[in-house]
Amino acid sequence: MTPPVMTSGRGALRAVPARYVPVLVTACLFAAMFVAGGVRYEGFAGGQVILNVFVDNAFLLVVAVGMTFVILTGGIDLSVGAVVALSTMISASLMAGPGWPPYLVIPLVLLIGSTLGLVMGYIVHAFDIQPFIVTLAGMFLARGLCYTIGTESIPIEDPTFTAFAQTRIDLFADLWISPSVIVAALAVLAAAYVLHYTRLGRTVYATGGSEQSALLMGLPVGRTKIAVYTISGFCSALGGVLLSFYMLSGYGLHAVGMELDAIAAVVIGGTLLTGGSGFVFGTVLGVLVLGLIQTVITFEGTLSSWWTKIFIGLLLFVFILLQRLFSARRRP
Amino acid sequence: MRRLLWPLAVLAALILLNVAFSPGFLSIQMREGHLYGSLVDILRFGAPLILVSLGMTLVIATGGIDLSVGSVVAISGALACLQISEDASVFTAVVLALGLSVLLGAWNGFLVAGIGIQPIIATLILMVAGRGLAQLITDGQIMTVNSPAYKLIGGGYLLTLPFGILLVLVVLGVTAFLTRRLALGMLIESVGGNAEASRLAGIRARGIIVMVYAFAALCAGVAGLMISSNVSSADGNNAGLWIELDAILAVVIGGTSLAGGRFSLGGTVVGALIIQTLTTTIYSVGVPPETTLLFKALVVAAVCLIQSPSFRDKVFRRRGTAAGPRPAAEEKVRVTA
Amino acid sequence: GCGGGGGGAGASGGGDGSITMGFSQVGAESGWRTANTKSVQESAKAAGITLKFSDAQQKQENQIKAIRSYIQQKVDVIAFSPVVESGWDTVLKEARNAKIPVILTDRAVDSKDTGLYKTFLGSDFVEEGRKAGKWLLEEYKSGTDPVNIVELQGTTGSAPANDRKAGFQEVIGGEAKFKIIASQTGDFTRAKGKEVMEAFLKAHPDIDVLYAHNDDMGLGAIEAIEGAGKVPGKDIKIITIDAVKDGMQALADGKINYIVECSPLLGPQLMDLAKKVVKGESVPARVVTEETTFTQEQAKAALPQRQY
Amino acid sequence: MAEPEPILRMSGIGKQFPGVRALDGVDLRLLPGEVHALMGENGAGKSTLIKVLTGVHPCDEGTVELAGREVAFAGPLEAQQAGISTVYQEVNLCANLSVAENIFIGREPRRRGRIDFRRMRTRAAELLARLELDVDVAAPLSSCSLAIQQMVAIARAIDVDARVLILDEPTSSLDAGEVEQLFRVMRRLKEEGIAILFVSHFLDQIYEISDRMTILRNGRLVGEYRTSELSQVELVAKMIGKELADLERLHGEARVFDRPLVEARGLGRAGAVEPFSLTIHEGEVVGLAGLLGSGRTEIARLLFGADHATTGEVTVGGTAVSLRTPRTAMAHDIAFCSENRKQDGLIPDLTVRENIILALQATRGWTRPVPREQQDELVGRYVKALRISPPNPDHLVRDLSGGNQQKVLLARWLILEPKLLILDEPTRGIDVGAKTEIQRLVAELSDGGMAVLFISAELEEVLRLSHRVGVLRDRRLVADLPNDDALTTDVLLETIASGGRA
Ligand SMILES: Nc1ncnc2c1ncn2[C@@H]1O[C@H](COP(=O)(O)OP(=O)(O)OP(=O)(O)O)[C@@H](O)[C@H]1O
Ligand SMILES: Nc1ncnc2c1ncn2[C@@H]1O[C@H](COP(=O)(O)OP(=O)(O)OP(=O)(O)O)[C@@H](O)[C@H]1O
Ligand SMILES: [Mg+2]
Ligand SMILES: [Mg+2]
Repeated sequence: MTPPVMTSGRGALRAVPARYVPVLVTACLFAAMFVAGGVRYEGFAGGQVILNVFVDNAFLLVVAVGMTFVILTGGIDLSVGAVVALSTMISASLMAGPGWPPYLVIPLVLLIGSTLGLVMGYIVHAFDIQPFIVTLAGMFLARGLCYTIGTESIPIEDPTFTAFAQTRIDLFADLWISPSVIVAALAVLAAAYVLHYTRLGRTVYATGGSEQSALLMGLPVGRTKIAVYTISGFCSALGGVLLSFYMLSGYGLHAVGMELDAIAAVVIGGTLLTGGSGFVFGTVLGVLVLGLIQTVITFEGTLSSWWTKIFIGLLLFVFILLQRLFSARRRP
Repeated sequence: MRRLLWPLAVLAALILLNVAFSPGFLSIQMREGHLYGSLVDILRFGAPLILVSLGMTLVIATGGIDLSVGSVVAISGALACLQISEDASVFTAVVLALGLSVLLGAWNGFLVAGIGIQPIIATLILMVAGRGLAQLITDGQIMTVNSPAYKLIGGGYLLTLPFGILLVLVVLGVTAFLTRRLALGMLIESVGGNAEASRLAGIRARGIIVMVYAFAALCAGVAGLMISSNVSSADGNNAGLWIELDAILAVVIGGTSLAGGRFSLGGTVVGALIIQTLTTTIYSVGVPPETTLLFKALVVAAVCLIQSPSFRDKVFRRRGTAAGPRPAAEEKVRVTA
Repeated sequence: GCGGGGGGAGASGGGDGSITMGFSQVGAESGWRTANTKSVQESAKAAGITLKFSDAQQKQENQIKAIRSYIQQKVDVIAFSPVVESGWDTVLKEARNAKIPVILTDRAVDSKDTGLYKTFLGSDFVEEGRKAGKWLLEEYKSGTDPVNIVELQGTTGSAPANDRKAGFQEVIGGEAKFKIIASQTGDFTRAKGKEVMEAFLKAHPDIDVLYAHNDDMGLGAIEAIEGAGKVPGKDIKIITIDAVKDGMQALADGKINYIVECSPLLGPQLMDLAKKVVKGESVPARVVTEETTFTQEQAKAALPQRQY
Repeated sequence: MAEPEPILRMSGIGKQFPGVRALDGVDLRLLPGEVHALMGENGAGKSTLIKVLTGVHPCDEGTVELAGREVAFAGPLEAQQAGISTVYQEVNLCANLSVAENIFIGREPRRRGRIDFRRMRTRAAELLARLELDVDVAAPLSSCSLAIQQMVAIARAIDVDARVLILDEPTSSLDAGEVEQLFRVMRRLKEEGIAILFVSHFLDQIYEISDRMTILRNGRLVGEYRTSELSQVELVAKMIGKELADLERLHGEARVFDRPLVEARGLGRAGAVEPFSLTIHEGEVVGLAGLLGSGRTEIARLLFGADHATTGEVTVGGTAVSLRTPRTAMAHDIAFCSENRKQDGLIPDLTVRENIILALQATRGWTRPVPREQQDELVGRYVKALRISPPNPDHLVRDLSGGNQQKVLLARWLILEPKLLILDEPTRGIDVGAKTEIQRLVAELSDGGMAVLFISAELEEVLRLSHRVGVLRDRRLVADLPNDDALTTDVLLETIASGGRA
């Protein structure tokens, strides 16, 4: 089943500009993986499996979109997982304790996330400190704040919130998605628009291409750097809100290690960690690939805990290897 | 040395904080023929982190990153314990474990340099799969061994000093020799500083990168032996968990840029010691677990701010460069007037 | 509308009588957990139940994904050990809508709607903490001197850590002579347990009792105590929870004073319940695993039969 | 004489870098509608002055007045907003963006907040056409040769509504035709009343375009002069503080070259250069001439194994070799000094010493470090011979001036003493004094038996040094001419224009 997809993919590759090749290859490989899964597992090839990947990863997608901005400038944001957790924690505690309504809580959470991002971005820019440490400190801070709010998991019982969380948007033929998917899709579209059609977006690419050149070209590099961390903070908070919909609880240990998933998704999607090259659409594919790998694992269903990990590693390896081989083939 | 000034100051400040809370902190006694005290503990427990960070420093200097060190720590410990529990000699166990570590590192290096996969993803593969491998080796259990010879590596003493510290000194010495005495360091910095220019200068970047990842894994392997020998058991799931993050942090605190290029071994050692001292401080000062992370955030923020020249300018010399152009402008008025 | 793919070898249950169970495990974070997994897998095989197993690597979102995938795969019954108590309503409702019964193992969920799951099989972490505290009360009932206790907690925020701390506190909190002079997380691991204990020993020269939230941390701490020249079990009394084999050995050797058992061998009970649930028989809403406590003498007797 | 009020006045400018006093009491006046040359040796402080002016470096002492108002810019952005448009030394563009974007980023044409890419591309193409450049503006900048990148940077700067235009060595890799285009544009801007500050080490260009000049030496002001009132000889004397020896004949007696060293037969690379054949003999200097983008660099890279050839073969000393990597070429004693020192040459974080011995160390492998005494000796010799300043081998290369960086790169390859030395624009950005020094060195080396492939945009230089000149056009080697008295720059230009068929 796999080979025809590959060949047709490679044939088409000749026509596209070089910078789209990695994303295209990723897309083809993703399709191939899905088909392979469909052949191997009963019930896999249904459309709902793909939709579930979206439903189950909407929050990761939003977070990864924010991370894409940061990585495109050549930075990195390790705080996202912790900010997600903090957002769930704040939402849950405000709704459970003082009983705030969601329409107050959600904007507040988004504001807090953005502010955290803004502060980190400012420190990165103003004091010229490596983003790795700054955002690591941010990660400690956000997680620490979670634990000071509480170490227990707090359930969310607000009726509006729960109702929204449990809404299903029925598509045709038994297929459905959650509202979170729509939110995530909007975030992706907005990000793609900003990155490709606004000055901010283009400056993000320029900064990632060469920060020094961008500076000498008279671009607002500092403002851009602050902006991307703010965007990432906002996306993390939004991801946190979506995660609260998903989990209906706030908990300090939510989203542990999510920063790594987000970074992995971005990089698998073909974005260079050194900055300046990549697409949001690639990130979407990256998230889907991670999600699909997980789905394959559950469908496999017989793997012990350690084989699960080894198998994830193997799938990732095969995927990256093929991606690399097919993308590289163009350049002699 | 000047680059180390501020990290050393932070280290000193942390130690002073400890002294304020427990006055006996600095005291070192002889107990049962070996040194005993909090400072010794910091070195002893910090030893694995220092080792992993040393390897990480070189990887980062080539412009890469190695996320898999934590898994290699687990694998190495697990394999050694498995061997020992199957009645192999400690020597065989150690050699096998380190051999496997080097192999895994070379695999990382091959993915990065040979196939051209971005380092973070290339090593992520082993980070995920390696944990599984370690658990596969231990069968998901905590494998306890009872071998005094093995115990020496991480928990024993030699010439009154913890063996781990001696091991660190040896590895540090070897690394310093390879990089600073021989030309390896310069070539690594060159590859990390400008890969294309290095290629055109005739440097065999591939070989160097594979070697560096293998070395990082070897360091991680030794650290894995230390960690598992210290508690006489191998824990496939938890050994070395998140140590890659601490190691990267140590490297960065030590003044090496994640973008590659110049690296500082001394800085890394100080960085690792800061992290370990911080951990010990949290225990001995009695920071409650819920606020541990806030405390860590505070210290990390302080470390990075104080290391930043522009922050120091802005805060310590209010009238200095902070208002940079302005005082100069006042002067200008006088000149032109 | 799904299942359109080609004829693969899937073990979908249903009419043919064999039962397919989807089991979502928390992870493999400890020896206890691995023993738990083994028990489930082995008893499934013994009971002729097809087991779909997935490991969530300690993440709730992974468990939700796994359960959703089981619904997708139309298993006959879903069992899982929740990572945390909250946040299961949505996915459990989906399971109920798909008419798949759910069994909780090891740990409850805090949903108000108890109809979301059929039964809960597992131990009570708070009770474990209480048992540990009660032994301590008994042990020191005669003296009036203050008793200095240090506590090695599990992973910050994790359910067993929270509950074992709370249960212990509840019991000893009534007596003024018991003082917890230091409490720190040891992440449930030996290495951390040892490291934290070393620091405790330096900062507090007068520790009487160590309470560790699991055996592994206790075992690490024993090494630290020995390294400091003290005798574990005598100079410092040690209470731990779990009763894994290494812990029992240390208990039998006199290095630990008391262990509260937390049995991972839920498999056989789980399979019985699953069969009943699938047949539609009624089951009790709460099944407590049979757990005991061990003193040093009991440990010596029990050690030879210990399976994990 | 009624001079207009200066639009820009810098007075008493001082700048201290750690260990280096880069500027000390420098004054500069720019009048509207003039082209003002900023002159000085490598490391005199020209670029630093420009960077201080535009706020890249904070200013330690002195004042800057723009149109009578005192200013202190915090960065290039502010300077640009105040009407100062700058092309900095080295190409400072983003290689990952398209040519059009590099020209317009920061001030893209927009429609309802959305960047109008189509209009941007048309305008970019127009702008480049005005510089007589025909490139695909949608292509990424990384696919353009260095000279074209330089032109793009110029296009970016002259499109701005500016009162002051600063060009720091914009012509270092441009050939005569392109320079002429640039000058035409500069004259037009000048007539519009724009003040232009121009830096170049080509004295002919200075005399052609500039009205007045300011001369710096070692960070100090030497003086301000009218170009018409200062002869070239005087200028050089003021710049380097001594008279310059004349260089007409560089090589010794005429020689016959009969021992082929490197022979390329049908060597080519699809999409870069068409198959060519070229023989380089021992002791021979072969020059390559051609317009920008004609494929000279590509030939050099193929001969060094920096790129893979798709056709043809190479023999070295009579035996066929496969030059797959630079490493294999170096094993055959071929060295290549690339034109783009920033991207393909220097390691900015390393010191002068380390950069110089890098290639030597690479040939020895990491296990055999170059002994310290040998390092000191080699580095010391070339620091002195090429007059690298500051003459401190432990200075970071990133902190050197552009011309000095170029010298470091050159030194790296000279110490290898290869059999074939490929020099791609080796004198880019190097001052007159050092340039003659380098030319003499090349001549000496070739007299000593070393073969040299010499590429330069400056045809005079090619003619002065080469025994033979290969001419390229549209990525094809169209002629291979012996350098006799009949060969002049005009003949060369004609050959280029006619494609060798004349
Ligand atoms: N960032 C820096 N740090 C330290 N020293 C510097 C820095 N930038 C420039 N210098 C020093 O300042 C002096 C002047 O350099 P500058 O780049 O201005 O020279 P230049 O006149 O432009 O020379 P060139 O013709 O070679 O471009 C040099 O000695 C250089 O080493
Ligand atoms: N890395 C590259 N990738 C793709 N095309 C390139 C690359 N480098 C150069 N080219 C193309 O090859 C052609 C030849 O360029 P080359 O650099 O050899 O020109 P040149 O004769 O050295 O001229 P100059 O250096 O003066 O611009 C150019 O038109 C350029 O567009
Ligand atoms: Mg300059
Ligand atoms: Mg060229």
